[in-house]
Amino acid sequence: MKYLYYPGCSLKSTGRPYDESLRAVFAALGIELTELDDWNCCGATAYASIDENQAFGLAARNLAIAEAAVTDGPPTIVAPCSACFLVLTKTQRYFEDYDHVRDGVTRELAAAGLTYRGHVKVRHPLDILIHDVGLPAIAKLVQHQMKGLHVASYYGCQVVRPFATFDDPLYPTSMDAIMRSLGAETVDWPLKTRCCGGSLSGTIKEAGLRLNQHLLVEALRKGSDLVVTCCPLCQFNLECFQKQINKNYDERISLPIMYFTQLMGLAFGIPEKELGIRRLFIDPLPVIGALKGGVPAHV
Amino acid sequence: MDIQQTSDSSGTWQPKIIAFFCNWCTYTAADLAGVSRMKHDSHFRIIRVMCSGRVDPQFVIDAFARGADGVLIGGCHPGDCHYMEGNYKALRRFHLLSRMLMSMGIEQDRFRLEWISASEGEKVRTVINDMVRRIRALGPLRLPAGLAELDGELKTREEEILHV
Amino acid sequence: MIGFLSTKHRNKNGSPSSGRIKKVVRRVKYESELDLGFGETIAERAYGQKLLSCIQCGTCSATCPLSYYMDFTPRRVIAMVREGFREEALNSFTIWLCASCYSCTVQCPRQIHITDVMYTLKREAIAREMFPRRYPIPILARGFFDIVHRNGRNSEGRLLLYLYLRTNILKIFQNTRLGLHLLRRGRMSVRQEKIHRKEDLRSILGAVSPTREEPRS
Amino acid sequence: MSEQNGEIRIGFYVCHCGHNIANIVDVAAVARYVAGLPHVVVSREYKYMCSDPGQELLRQDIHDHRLNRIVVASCSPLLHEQTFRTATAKAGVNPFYFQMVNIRENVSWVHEDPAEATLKARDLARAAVRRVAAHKALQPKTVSINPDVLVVGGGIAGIHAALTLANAGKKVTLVERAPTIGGHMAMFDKTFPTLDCAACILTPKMSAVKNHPNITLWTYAEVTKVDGFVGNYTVTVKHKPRYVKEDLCVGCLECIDACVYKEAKVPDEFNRGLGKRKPIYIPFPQATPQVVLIDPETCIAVKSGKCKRTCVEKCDRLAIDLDQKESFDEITVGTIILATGFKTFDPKRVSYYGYGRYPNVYISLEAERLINASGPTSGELILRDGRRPKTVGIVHCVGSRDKNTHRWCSRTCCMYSLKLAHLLKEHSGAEVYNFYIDIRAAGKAYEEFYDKLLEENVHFIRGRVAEVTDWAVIPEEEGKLIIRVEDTMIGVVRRIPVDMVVLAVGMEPQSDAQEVRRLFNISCSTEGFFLERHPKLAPVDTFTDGIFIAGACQGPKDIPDSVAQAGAAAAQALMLIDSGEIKLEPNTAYLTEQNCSGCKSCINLCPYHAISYLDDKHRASINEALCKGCGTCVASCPSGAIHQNLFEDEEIYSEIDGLLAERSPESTAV
Repeated sequence: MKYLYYPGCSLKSTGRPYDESLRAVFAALGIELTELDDWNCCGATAYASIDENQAFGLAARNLAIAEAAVTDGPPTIVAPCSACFLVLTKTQRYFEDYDHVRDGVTRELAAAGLTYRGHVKVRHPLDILIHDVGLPAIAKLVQHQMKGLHVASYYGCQVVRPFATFDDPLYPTSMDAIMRSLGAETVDWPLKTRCCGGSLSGTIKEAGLRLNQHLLVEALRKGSDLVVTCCPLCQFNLECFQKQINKNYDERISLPIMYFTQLMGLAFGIPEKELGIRRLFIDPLPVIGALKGGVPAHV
Repeated sequence: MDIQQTSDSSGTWQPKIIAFFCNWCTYTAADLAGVSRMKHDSHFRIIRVMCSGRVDPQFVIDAFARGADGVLIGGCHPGDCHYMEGNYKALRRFHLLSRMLMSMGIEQDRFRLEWISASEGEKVRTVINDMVRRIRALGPLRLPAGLAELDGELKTREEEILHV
Repeated sequence: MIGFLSTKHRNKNGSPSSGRIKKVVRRVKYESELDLGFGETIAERAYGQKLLSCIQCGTCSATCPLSYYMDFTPRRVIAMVREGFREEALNSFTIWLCASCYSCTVQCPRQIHITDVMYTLKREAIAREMFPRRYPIPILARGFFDIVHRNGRNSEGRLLLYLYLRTNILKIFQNTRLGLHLLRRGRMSVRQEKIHRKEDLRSILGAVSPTREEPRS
Repeated sequence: MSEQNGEIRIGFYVCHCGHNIANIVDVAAVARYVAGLPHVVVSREYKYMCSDPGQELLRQDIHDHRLNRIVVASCSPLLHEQTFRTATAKAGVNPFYFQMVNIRENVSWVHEDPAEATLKARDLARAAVRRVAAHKALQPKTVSINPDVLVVGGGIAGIHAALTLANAGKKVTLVERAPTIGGHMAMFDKTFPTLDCAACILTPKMSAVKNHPNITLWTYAEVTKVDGFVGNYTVTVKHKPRYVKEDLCVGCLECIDACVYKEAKVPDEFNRGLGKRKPIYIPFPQATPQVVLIDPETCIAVKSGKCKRTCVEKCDRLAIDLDQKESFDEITVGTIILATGFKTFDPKRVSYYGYGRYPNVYISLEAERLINASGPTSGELILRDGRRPKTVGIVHCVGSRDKNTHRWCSRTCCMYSLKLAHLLKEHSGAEVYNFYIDIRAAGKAYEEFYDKLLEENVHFIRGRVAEVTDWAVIPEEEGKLIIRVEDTMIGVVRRIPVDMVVLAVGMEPQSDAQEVRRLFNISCSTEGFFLERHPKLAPVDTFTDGIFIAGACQGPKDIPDSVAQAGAAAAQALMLIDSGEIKLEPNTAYLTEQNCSGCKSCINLCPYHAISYLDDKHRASINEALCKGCGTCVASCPSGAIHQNLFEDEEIYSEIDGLLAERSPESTAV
């Protein structure tokens, strides 16, 4: 299996562990990722608030590059960051659905000597893992069963809404399924797609922190040992503001928040360095079981 | 034919499309479109037949020969034919006939077969609008060197078409 | 506004905190004060012609994780837009609180692209400069816009710096510890990410015709 | 008086239809234009052609101007062709010398530019004038009507239709797929707005069906094949094996006690899985017929043969037959009434209401069973987790008025939700919340019932529920189901903790509606409900003569409406039966023998085997009685030997010709 890989800005900074673990896990599964040449920012949510046409143009440049890069069959971009996944999918979708978007984008690209014909498929790693790789293949690679580990899968919003077709927009299950195939027990909690507030934690702290407090408290209330997520911003919000949440709302939360690919990596027996475990604020290894030579103690 | 009679009040050329609609599905759908006041382009004329299977290839050719810019056949969806399988016969004839028409230089967009069920008033609107749009783009039908040749063509192909 | 938000949150039931003296304001609305075409315009710009088919069921408000903090629930904003209450709609910070989680969009029984409506309103408000000075969200958006516009890629470190300088300088100190943690773990750098072929970008963004974006008056 | 000396004298009439046509089409111009066409003797416009004066005008002209052809340009022939044909015939002209032009549905209602519309109206009129000139006098073919009737579906609609017909002295066969009749109504506890118990009013009708001398009741049976045409249908019915001889079983139920299963283990269908039954069971106490049946999926004897067969020993009437196989019956009927009912929306499709994930989320039908005295808890309101609810939330419009699921309003949910609110409060004293978008209480004594509920202090919160979760934010919410909704009247979002959630699920078409539709050769509306011939004027007719629809298979309906429709359908059937015969369109195919080359290409084309090949004469022959008039053979005859009445090649050619013929310069000036 070969795919184009669009890491996006976050995976180059706050989301680095995601980038590292994803590459490691996909490699282990024999999936070849080629980073998209000279990709640019997808525009995220903020850009569209200023100038939507530019936002589409910005995102479309990546699609155009992808289309040019692949000659055999329809090019597929793997976009792990929720915001990137959403924006690229949205651009692709609106390019198909609305003439004025198509015309605008085509004109803008032409100015840079680029063309886009609308053939690119934008997909999320979860989609790839469930539908292309398949759970059996994943289970086969598991060396360390995550037995007795209670995992809450947190999807956040933009992966499953509104364009994703690979899972339910309000009660998705794909990540849970993957976690179970690692031997872990999944926590059925109602907030798995409830928004973490995105950039609000930086702008309107009160609102942003509350949302994350709710998520963390409910995850704990449902007996989670740790939370896995598939979005850099969610991971950042949930993990990095725990101190402030504890301070502001008199909580005593210390819940490891890691990328689902990191836990997969650990289960596959990939050395934690390659998975960016040490880059996390809250070390998940204690709850997983102190890793001795990569083997959880309680296994 | 002088431009006058195929043009609208503003004098610009307007296509003429003949539509053979089956009584049970497509004609009813057209009625539904009416009852639902679904406005659409006016440059088509409906001829009601009991079943799309009744549409004789000669009707189509005659329509083109007499100045139609397009011909549309509307029938029930496969499996829904009021007469069980008339629409399948229509389909088979359609394939042969459209091949022949194309070989005579009549563009594919000018001859169309659509399955429109009694409940699909909206589809009547979209199909009509789309067909008119395409034919406007094509412009008036220029028959290959007049009717005589067409009739000749017809004679020679008749057998093959009618024996379906 | 943020201040108001927090007071609003402090009493659980979400009703405006007591003791504040309300000044008397005229409640009646004259049609002549409204922008009657506003609904159609926004609907058209937001791909959601269906905006006009809103049945005011409130699903959007109830599913919105942030409606707790909004001055008007999304449903009411839609009603305002529909009826041409332009000033009220654009002045509400509801539109700024929208974090684009799309819950409303996927649950709306009329399939209205509510998130797109909010984007459109944000753009409308920015174009009309209709947001309070130092209000962080539009500033963040602008900052992000500028950085990406210039370099093709975002750099979260720079962005936060930019944000705090323009909103509340003190936040920098509040957040330095967090920043340091990130730096130490190699999860943030002050180095600006750039793309190679920036000229591409410039021509792309230059080629945009602003036709659909200028404010109606 | 018509066809004397072959001279063709056409009368043309264009109808204003009030403003419906005249507002867009310049009717005067059309009349003026047609007046100038060959053979046209009279050309008039008139306000309402279908009115008595309109028809009188027609009669008068035929008389005064010796007209022998009539063209009326008005609405769709599907609506008024018959009206004008009759008028024409009354005036002594063969009704098939009439041609109708549809300038309402096909012109004025769908086009906006008056000039274009008028142009089109003229083209169509000109085509009709040319066509009618080519018409021939025809005699409608009449077929006799078999007085027996088939009713499909044993819900309240089917029951009522069957009884109506039977009481009128007709022989009725009622076929029901389930092992008992009664349908959904049998599951209800009480009915709105009168609150009389469903069983009390239904069971008498059920036993009436069972005991009626004119009704043959076939339950646990399905129609598998339908042949023939109006007045003469041949229907094949499959009897599914109950493994019990229906004629011998008296419903003593001793076999059930005798079953080797001491405990009932199988979730029982009638109680929506809230109760349990044994492999041998009777759906519910008042089931009709009072006959037990065995579920092959769970009966050891049927599955493996390894069973003590205590039930068989127990039955001294030897009614139990574990080797029973499915059997078939073939009946002939003249008319068919379809009352196949509806299906409730599956709320698993809207994940955010937690149905199937939270045990205390119920659908309305389950709630009905919970409070029903003969239900699994004998009327005690005990939840799946054993608790008794102190607060109940009823969520309206689940799977209704939602473009993501079903766009339509299911019409019954508001009222049954009010009813359930009342009953739940009555049974448990619980606080009851209704979450609604709009309350639709349009019906006799419905609004009054709504008032009653308001006075009973049931909460009504206007807002569509966004989600049901067990997510507790404050201690008071622990262990509850939290309903998140905007109270749109107050304009705030509320979180309301409840013990029980009832989802007012909407009504959707039966999952096999499409197959049934094909089986009986009728149409479905976009939503998938059976399509009526006309939404207002023929609500229980279908496009297939002799087949009628009643009840919720045609669209969401409550009991009163279903019963009313069932009565109407029965009346329509009676109308056909008592008239003894029906006139059919004489649009059959016929053969000019001398032209037939005997190529046989038509023989296999006819789906009704109406064409046969005469070996002695080396040519085909058409049986007009069997011909249904599709015209497929006509279009396929290489030697043009086959023709179709009403749709002769000549007639259609002149229509094409007329549509495309040049217009004189005069006419183009609109």
